[in-house]
Amino acid sequence: MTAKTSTTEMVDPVPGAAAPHLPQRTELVQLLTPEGDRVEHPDYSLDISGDELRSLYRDLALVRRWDLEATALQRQGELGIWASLLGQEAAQIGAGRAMAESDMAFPTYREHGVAWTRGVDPLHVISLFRGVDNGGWDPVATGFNLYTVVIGAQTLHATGYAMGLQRDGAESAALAFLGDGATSQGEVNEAMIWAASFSAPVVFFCQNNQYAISVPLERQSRVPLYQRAAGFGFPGVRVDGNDVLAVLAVTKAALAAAREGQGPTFIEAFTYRMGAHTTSDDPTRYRLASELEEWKLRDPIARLKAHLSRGGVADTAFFTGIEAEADELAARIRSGTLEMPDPAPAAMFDFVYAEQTPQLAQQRADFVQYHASFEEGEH
Amino acid sequence: MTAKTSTTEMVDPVPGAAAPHLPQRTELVQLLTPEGDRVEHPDYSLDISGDELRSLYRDLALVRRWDLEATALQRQGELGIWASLLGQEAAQIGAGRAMAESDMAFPTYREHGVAWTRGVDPLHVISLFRGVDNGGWDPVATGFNLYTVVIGAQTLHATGYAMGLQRDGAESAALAFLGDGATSQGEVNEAMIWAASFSAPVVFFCQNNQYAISVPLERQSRVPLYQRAAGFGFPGVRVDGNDVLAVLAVTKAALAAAREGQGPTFIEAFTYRMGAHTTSDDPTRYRLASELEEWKLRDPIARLKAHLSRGGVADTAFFTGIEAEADELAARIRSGTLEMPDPAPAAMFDFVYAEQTPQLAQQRADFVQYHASFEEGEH
Amino acid sequence: MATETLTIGKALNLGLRKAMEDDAKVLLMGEDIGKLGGVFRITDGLQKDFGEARVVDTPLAEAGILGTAVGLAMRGYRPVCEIQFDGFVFPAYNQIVTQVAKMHARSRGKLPMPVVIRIPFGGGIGAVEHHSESPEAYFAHTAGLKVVAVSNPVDAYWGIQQAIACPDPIVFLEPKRRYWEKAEVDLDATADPLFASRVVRGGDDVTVLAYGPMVKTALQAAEAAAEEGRSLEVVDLRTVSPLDLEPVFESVRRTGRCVVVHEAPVTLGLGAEIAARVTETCFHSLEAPVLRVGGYDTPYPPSKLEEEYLPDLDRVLDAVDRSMGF
Amino acid sequence: MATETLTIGKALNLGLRKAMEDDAKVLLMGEDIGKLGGVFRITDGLQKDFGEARVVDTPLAEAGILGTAVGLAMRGYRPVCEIQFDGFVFPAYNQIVTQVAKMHARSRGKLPMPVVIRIPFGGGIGAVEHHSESPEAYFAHTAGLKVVAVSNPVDAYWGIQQAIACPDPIVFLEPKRRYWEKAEVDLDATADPLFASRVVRGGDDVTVLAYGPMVKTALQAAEAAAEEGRSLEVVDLRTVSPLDLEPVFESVRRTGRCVVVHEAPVTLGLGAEIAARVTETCFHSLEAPVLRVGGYDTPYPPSKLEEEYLPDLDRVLDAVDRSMGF
Ligand SMILES: Cc1ncc(C[n+]2csc(CCOP(=O)(O)OP(=O)(O)O)c2C)c(N)n1
Ligand SMILES: Cc1ncc(C[n+]2csc(CCOP(=O)(O)OP(=O)(O)O)c2C)c(N)n1
Ligand SMILES: [Mg+2]
Ligand SMILES: [Mg+2]
Repeated sequence: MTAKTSTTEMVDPVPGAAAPHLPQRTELVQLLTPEGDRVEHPDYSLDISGDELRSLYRDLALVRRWDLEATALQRQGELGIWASLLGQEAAQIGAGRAMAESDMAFPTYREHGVAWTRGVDPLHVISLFRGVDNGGWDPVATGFNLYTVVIGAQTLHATGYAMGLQRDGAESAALAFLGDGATSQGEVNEAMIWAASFSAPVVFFCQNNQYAISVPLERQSRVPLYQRAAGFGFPGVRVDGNDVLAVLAVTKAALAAAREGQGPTFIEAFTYRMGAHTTSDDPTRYRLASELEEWKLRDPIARLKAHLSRGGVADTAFFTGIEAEADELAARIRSGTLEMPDPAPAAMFDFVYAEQTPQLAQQRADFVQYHASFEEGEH
Repeated sequence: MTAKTSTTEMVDPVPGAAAPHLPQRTELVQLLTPEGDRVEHPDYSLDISGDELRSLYRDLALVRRWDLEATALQRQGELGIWASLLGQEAAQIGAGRAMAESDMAFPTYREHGVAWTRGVDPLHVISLFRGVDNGGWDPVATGFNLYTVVIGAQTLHATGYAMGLQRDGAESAALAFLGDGATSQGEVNEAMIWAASFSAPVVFFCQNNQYAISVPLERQSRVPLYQRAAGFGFPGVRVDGNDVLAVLAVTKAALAAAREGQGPTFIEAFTYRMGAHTTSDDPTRYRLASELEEWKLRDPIARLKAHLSRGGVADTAFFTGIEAEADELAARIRSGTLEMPDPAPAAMFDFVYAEQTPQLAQQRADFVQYHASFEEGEH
Repeated sequence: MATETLTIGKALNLGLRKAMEDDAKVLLMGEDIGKLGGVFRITDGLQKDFGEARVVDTPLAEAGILGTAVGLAMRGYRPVCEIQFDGFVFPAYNQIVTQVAKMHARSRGKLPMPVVIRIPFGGGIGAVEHHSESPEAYFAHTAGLKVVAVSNPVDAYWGIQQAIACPDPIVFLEPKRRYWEKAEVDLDATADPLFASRVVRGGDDVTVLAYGPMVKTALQAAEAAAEEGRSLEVVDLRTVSPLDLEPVFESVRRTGRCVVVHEAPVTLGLGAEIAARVTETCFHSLEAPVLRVGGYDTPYPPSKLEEEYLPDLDRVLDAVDRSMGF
Repeated sequence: MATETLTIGKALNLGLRKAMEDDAKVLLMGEDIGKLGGVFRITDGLQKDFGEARVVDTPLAEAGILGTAVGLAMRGYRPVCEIQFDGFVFPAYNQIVTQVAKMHARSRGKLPMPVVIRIPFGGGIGAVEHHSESPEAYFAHTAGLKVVAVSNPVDAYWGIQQAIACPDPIVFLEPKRRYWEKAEVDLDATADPLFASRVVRGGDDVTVLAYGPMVKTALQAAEAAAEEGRSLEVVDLRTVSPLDLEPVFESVRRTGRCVVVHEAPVTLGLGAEIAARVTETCFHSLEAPVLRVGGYDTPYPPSKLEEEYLPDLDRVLDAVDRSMGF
């Protein structure tokens, strides 16, 4: 039964062994230090106005508030679950703001920040986590695909969409979001293979938040993730994911290259999931509090705030204004959630097919009648 | 329905676009030139006796003869199909001979040469293609897994087996075979990710024979395949697959590294499928005859023969002896095939489970009775 | 009237060509479908005429084929994906079941998935493992998919065009061992609806249901039965999801007996669903339980045994006998 | 006598621990099963006690989990794979259907596959998409696999150990919404055989069949029916492949009526197979067709609708009424 067994003594395998034959130096693109100082990068420049800087800050602050409110709503039993973006605001706002209107985003389940930049109503996103809808918004009108819960599946959709753009001669690109854990899925690797093979205008934007639920990055890769791309024949770059300016610059460059026919890029946004994986998760079981404390020093919002304040780009009034706007947003999200109507029961039969089948129409009719029978007190 | 459509003009996408940011220089490990001259390589030395050289030649010549005989048998209707290894003998014999007895090979459906080095009876391999068996030999006794027809699936098996070796503290390795086309399968990429993550003692041996049926390599990758490995964090090397000595040396080194706990290696054996994909295929539909002519000049057997003759390692008597042995083998394969008994019909029920289910036992009994009824002339 | 004698294979080829001419958004994807024209030559000549952007030789990755098809469909394309053999559809299973099938519902109609998944299916061609499977039940159990199984050149020619025109994802099963069967196809005729079963031979004693490759087998059985004075009504289901069972109910109410034939393993094969529904609807008309003739609950055997494994005329007649004996 | 009150979750945890103690070749693989103890904490504490070599936190890749499990099994290990949620088993489908299920047959017994695939399955927990599926029919239609669905802590404790000890690959379905249901488990008792159904409540009017989470629902229905003077016999199928229907046949011969309940969509769900077989075997005893209560043929709905989607006491009673009305 066992082929060529020798000893059966147990030895713990050595995961993540060093790979000394590979260059271990990793270059992190940064335009803003954790202290909020602006630095230059030879490959990525960014010319940005005060207005734009303030508007970036506004996005960061508002999505964080949305996120906190949603977490609170979940704790109060109003949502089934919530996947918090806490700590990843800069990665998401930077990426989202880099997109042109005609580009299309393919998110996972955590890209609330990108949703925000695409004009998706937070309540539409919340409807998914409240269990009101399996989708929630109009992916076509917003250029923001529905959330994809099956890890990695959306990267192939993005690649196919990009192949469509290519065939249309459209000067647009697809932006596929994925997590560090997702890089281990076969489908994600296939997406990169396809993107390379067809030189498709797709950018893979990986938020390496260091964990796939409880599993640290080392289990998925023993070399930095951005290096994966070279193996498939296209560029990979690692950007400081807590630096909204660097993310913006790098993503803009990659999308522009894609639109110009230069094919895919893989962006690894190096960041940290400051909260739990979702509200169902308990991170104390698998990571030390000290780790979080370290990352708090790199908080993406504090960083931009320091930059704005120090450079005189924004004053207290501005920040107070944003605070007030955030309060309003939170209130709207709260009331909107509480008032959100439940879906009509028979709705579950309605969009299974574009052309309803007689069989399902019959099931629907029986269902409606069965329900009516309760109201008539038949049961 | 269409998100942000612009023009719908059709433009042919540009597959395999150049990736100028990547090093394009590829180093091909070679120890024997196409003309049969021995050359040195800084990283791979090989100390080899005349006996060993002759025995390598014998393997090459005999598997080619086996292969030709099988193709003939298929043409005569004795086999359902045959997947020829023509042109890939050196890659397979070199890899197979590099293995230690306690190593385990995980072939595709074309590794007849490796089977040969593992002592698998050619008739057992032929039984699969004749439709007598879905397996055919004892994978445990031979250290040669059954053929895997589903592209790439075996690479994960090899990786898992290697994880087992690791847990057993066994000083052995797994050798996973795959084709160039297979590198696009998600499962194959997962296998590499797992192998890296667990530092598993597995070597991926990819015979890049330039085609996946009709699809040329460029569709699977726009950079040399061996570079894929670096993206996963382990070494990749390209070896001249028509040079049995180089393949032997490179595979030996990789297996030794794996056994010593240094983790996986990816070997790209650069070779050519000189025949059709299988006997069902018609390569004239997708490739030029001139291509084949070019590769004939790099014939792996002619190359070793030239080396042996020129160096005085083998004389005419030796080659005549091998010819005679090949004739004998061919005759044995032919008669063995023709005499091969059909499987017993009820056998299909017997190994579905290790513990037969009452339901299937009943189906088997009904089947036997139904068949008996014909013999009794009931129908 | 343009009537041609076509094999199923050629009818599919012409149907694909027609669909591509009619709608520039139709594109074909698959392994070896370009220069080679597919291993069964169903796409022969199409890349030459429609170019590499519309007849796409893909990397060797089935999840990739279906996953990118989803994205292309989102962009307004109508991808027709060829899976080379039935046994190789499983790497794409995740995309098919969790994405292709559910996208329309998930988006409440915003993202239709007019994706056709062509699969040569079934056994009888003397192949090695994984080349002879009948996976239809896996798809028919999946809400959001429609599953078609053609049996003849006429349905092949029209069916593939109808499937491509349909806004829903369709698993389109082609009876590979019948690819070379011929019939007259009237290229100008009006097609029968895709999702409708068809009585292909009238009879009074037993209703025999089949689809795909087994329709021919059922008809042969009916022929043989007739010689013994037994009259079988044969229904070609044509589509196995949704099932169009009204004509079957009507038939069974007359005959009181029903036999379902397919190559897939009996357990949880289509025969199970049909038996359950026919029994529920025709309970008081049934003289015998619905009987099923199918593959055994074993992996597909090596080809030397496939004739034993696959339902044939005799096994259908045996079931008919048993039905009559109840 | 060591009797403990255990939840299903805890019973599984103890059963896994016992199996690992008994056989050093047993190892657990899955996403987040180590430090976290799995998202449902079923493997809680096991990595701490058995080490990382035996409780393996894997990369995020289900095909990888099952594919490497095949290799480990070839090396003499008994891998127990956790799939985090039912909806995430599909990336592993190719390995399960073409490799795990077929390896023993392919090798004619040389390569047994003692692989257990643990899947928390079914709905009712208010989750988002893909976390509430019931994929058992996909596996039960696949020759070479066995499929178990436990319903209570006793079967959970013994069943997981029996599954691990079994030389065949087993899809082991855990009723996730019942993980917290409690019962007394006698840790010293002798276990009932794994592949046997069990009459869990005697009755005379209608035979009701269920497995996994629906056993409780069926028992509740029987309770309610009893108040109205109707006597339901409830059978817990326990294993859905192979089906152990002898006790069911015996029961239906007495009651003449049968209702099957499961969460999976009705079309081609287990109810179809059971209806076909019960009808074939008990044809002359049936007073009514076998009726099926299951999920609708739609994708699993958003959780606000799941109570409408899932069979409940009322829908079971409705089917019982309809059966009695025939
Ligand atoms: C195919 C699949 N397997 C498992 C899961 C369960 N799951 C949900 S999120 C997650 C971790 C994802 O990690 P990562 O890709 O790093 O993204 P992050 O959550 O950190 O943003 C897992 C395992 C899933 N959704 N899909
Ligand atoms: C999953 C899967 N998809 C498709 C096939 C059909 N098929 C058999 S061989 C082959 C090409 C394989 O090419 P490559 O990996 O380069 O190996 P080679 O045949 O050249 O040795 C294909 C597509 C298969 N066997 N498995
Ligand atoms: Mg992560
Ligand atoms: Mg090849």
